[in-house]
Amino acid sequence: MTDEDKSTNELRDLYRELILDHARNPRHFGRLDDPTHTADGINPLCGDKLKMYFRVDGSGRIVDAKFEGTGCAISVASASLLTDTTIGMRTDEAMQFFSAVVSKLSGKGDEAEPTDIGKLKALEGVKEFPARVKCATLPWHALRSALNNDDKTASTE
Amino acid sequence: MTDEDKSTNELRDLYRELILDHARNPRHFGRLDDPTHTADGINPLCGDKLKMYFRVDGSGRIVDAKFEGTGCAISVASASLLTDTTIGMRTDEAMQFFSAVVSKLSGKGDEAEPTDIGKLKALEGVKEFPARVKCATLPWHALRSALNNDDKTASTE
Amino acid sequence: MNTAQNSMQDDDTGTFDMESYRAEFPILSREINGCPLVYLDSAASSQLPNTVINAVSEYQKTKHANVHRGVHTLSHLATDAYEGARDSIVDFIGAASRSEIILTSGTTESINLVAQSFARPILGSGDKIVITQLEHHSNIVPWQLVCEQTGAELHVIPINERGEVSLDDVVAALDDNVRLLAVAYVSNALGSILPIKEIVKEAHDRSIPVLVDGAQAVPHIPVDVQDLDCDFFAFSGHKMFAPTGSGVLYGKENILEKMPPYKGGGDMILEVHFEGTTYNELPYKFEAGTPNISSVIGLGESIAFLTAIGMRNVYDHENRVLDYLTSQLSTLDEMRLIGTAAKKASVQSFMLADIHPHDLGTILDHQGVAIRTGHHCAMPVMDYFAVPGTARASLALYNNENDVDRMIEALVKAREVFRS
Amino acid sequence: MNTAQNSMQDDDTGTFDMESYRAEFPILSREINGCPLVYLDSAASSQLPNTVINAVSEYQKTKHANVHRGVHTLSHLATDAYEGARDSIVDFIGAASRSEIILTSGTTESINLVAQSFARPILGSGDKIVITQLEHHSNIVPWQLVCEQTGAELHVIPINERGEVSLDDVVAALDDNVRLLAVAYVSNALGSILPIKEIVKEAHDRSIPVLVDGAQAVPHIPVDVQDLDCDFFAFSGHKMFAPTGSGVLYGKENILEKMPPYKGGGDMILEVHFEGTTYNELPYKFEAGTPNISSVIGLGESIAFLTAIGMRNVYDHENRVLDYLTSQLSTLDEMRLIGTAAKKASVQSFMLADIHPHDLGTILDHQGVAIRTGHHCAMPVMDYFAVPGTARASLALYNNENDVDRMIEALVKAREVFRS
Ligand SMILES: Cc1ncc(COP(=O)(O)O)c(C=O)c1O
Ligand SMILES: Cc1ncc(COP(=O)(O)O)c(C=O)c1O
Repeated sequence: MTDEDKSTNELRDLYRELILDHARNPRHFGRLDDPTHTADGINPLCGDKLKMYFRVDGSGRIVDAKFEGTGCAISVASASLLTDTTIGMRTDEAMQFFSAVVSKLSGKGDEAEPTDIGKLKALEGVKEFPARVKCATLPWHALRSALNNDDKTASTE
Repeated sequence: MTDEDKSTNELRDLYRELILDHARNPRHFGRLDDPTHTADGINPLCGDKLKMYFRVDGSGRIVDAKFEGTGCAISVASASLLTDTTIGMRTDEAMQFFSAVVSKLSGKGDEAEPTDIGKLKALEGVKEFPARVKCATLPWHALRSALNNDDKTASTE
Repeated sequence: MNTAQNSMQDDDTGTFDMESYRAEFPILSREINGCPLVYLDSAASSQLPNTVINAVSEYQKTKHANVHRGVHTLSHLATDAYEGARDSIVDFIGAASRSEIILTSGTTESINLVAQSFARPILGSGDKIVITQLEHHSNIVPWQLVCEQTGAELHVIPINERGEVSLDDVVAALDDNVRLLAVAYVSNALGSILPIKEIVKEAHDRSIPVLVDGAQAVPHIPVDVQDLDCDFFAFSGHKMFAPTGSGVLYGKENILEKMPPYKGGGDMILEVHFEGTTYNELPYKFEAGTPNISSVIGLGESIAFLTAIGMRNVYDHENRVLDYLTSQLSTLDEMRLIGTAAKKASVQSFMLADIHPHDLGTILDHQGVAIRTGHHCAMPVMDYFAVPGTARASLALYNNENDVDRMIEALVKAREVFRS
Repeated sequence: MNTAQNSMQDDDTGTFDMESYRAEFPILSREINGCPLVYLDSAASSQLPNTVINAVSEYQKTKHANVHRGVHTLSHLATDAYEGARDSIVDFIGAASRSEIILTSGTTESINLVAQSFARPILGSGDKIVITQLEHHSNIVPWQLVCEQTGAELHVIPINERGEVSLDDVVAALDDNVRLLAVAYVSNALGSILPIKEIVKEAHDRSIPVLVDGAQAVPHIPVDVQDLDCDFFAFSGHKMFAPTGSGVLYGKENILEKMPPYKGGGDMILEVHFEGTTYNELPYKFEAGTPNISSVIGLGESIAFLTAIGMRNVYDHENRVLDYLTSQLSTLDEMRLIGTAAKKASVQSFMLADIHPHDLGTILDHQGVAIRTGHHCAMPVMDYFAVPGTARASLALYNNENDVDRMIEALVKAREVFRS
């Protein structure tokens, strides 16, 4: 494999079809009425700015999630996948999922991390792009802030 | 000549007997009553702090000069020599003498500088000690400030 | 490299070999992700030539000591080198004297100094500070802070769709309540060169002092502060091939004389007693504490480097490469150039199709091409153009046409990746 | 060199070879006026080991770019190196988190930051700031300025004839109107080590926050800010073997959170709009503008160097050399030691006969021995001892008994010259 090919492959690994699809056609995009939990996620590095909305029912289950804002392909796709994945989870499950995603994507995680992150695996290409890990994890940090009712803006810097 | 001897000679050249004598027994030391011109000279580097007093008569002649304060051997000797030398000069002569002394002692002067600086030659050893030129010239800068009625403190930094 | 060398020989400054200056920058021969580095981020921070790097380490190996306060030889050597750099700055920007050159940690600190020591004591409610819409955050936030502290108001001169500031709009903003006009010479996000001399004249006709943020001007165009006649001029060493941590505030002596000190500490005093303290003379009154001796010595050296090339040559060379850059970018489909002022230096911002600038930045970096993406510390400019950020290529004297070609290739690849 | 090596081998830390660390400092092998340099001026500024000098130039040759704001590889490398240095500082002084470590240009700026952002907003007439008589100007003038700005009053705790501050005198100064106590850990003019932990406890018992000027402590004694429990702790890189232009303000997170920003500019904001600006989180809220990346990287490296030796070993070694220095000075006729506190570090000030310190400095320098002479930016200490200045020898880890012997010889020669 030439350097040229290797480089192209790494890029394609980052910008997989699934990612580009979610970036261009984000699911659950828009404002959620009557959210029970919200948080802003800001990445001052590149101006990513997302607002995440969640509605949690009395039994502690996420019954709806949406997001608004602007961001790079990675952060938007990650937010889109986040909403897709966490709707239906209990908040404690979502928090556990948050930990698994962040540790997998930052490449710092335990290889033996038991939680299967499912579709989020499509984002694993960021491991080769350390500067972009923050983009991929931004919506997840916002998820945590929202569920913790932590009114601070989640920032990755 | 060994390095050791050269070093000693240079030091003795700086601290000549005449200098040490003027430093230990400064002439015209004290406060002058009824001065017509005064100035402070401060060298923040080492805490030299001299106050120079001059009495100039109606014809523009320096009829008396004194100084007070604390300073290193070089600045005190220089101030002592200054008073000794300038008493009796007209102020324009004193200003010309100021220029000659400063250019000779800083080693920047014209070799062919016409004014004979007389006893002040004893201070020429400072040329080998660039950090000390300021000490030797401090009283002279204060002289200039005083005669110019410039109420700023003369400082060599 | 061939493209660049050919074009250098073809043009009318063929005798002037910019490539040999480029070779002085060691970082430019390294590889990034397996490709030779193309560095197009000098507006954020420029690279350092060997002479600067070596001057700093030589200083540290042979003459370091604290300045001003010592009689021993090293202290004397350090003071001479440090103060010698100040003299170089005087000459380089055409100041009237060394008293007018205050050494700071950078443009940001220079501007904060003016905000706190010049503006704060004279501002009250009803007073105005005027800036423009294209300022860097460092020329916005210090004024927001001082307005908050004093009740004064911040007024903003608009820009047009090319990123220009018109003299008419400046004049319209200058009423009787304006206490200071603070304006960039060159915009870091858009590259626009503002008509500073004319702006200063209009302001002075109304007795309004002017601070010029020269951070993006000094590395690229010849500057003469006395000709501009501005009252303050701020810039950073690290954008002009010097180490980080050094900067300059030029101020007219009669204005600086009247200002209270900014920080208190060693070196800015003549005498300290609990009953009262006498401040040192200019410029030391504004230089509290041990200065950044080694970076300032580096700055003196970078000025020597620029002076040897000649700022006119730097400007001509960069201008040619910038023209080439802009025309090559224009050949790409779905290219939106942001910042198309008639007079520009060094910088071109752009958007390519629907690719977020951050993604562009990653794809280019993967091919060894370093550009900056984001808001460039000029969020109000992003607001004006209604973009979350831009991709920005910025040039310095070491860039050439080959760098441009490499960037264009990388942009083509980005389109491909995103088309998949 | 023999004297030193022998004494190193004789004592009970014989296995610990301080001479090999000394060899790391290139400047120490140069000559001054034909004699090998004896550097006894580290309290003014310390020398730099090869690892620090090389880390800086390597950074400049291979990874320089602006930090925080770039996606490209160099910016990422620079950010990692810069933030890595912050992590080293956290560990080195025992802070609770990175949010508590604000990178400044030096101790002076750190203290001014606290004066302006912490004290100024809360001070009014009737309020007091308390300092001691042995403070460096950098821990006096910022308080004089803020008192002038707010109408508050500066109260000074006296010292005794040995240069000590007694806990009783501290307690006596702490009344209900005191808003801050600002005090040096180690006096730069006298070498006294103050009982900081006890002082902090007394102040906290009265709900008074404490700023510690640690400039002369960090290079010489192990520091643990959480153990001291101080609210602020300020120090400079250039006194601990790092390049000039870097410094630290440690502050407790809950206090820093509440303080308004000090300077405005890039990096200290999250969002800037003309309608309003949101500040960044700690520590960035206090770091406006491009930081001094290369000096901070040097500081990280100097901390690695110190950590490898171990601050306990540094302290023990210096203490032994200081004891030797003091006892050798005492053998000279007409020697007046200034600063004879029971607990001391690094510094000995003195007067020899009627020789003005400045003349002593010249004569010693002429023999290659660099000491500092003058007021050491501590004029109130000079006032107290009624001297125009002192001669001061100050030690760092690289000094040894041979350095002391060389200084004593040079002092003997000074007597001869002045006896002539
Ligand atoms: C005790 C003390 N505080 C403050 C300072 C000021 O440090 P800097 O000049 O690095 O800001 C010094 C050093 O000169 C010092 O010794
Ligand atoms: C126009 C302009 N002003 C001010 C600054 C701030 O400079 P520094 O970060 O060196 O203080 C910059 C650079 O970032 C700039 O481009």
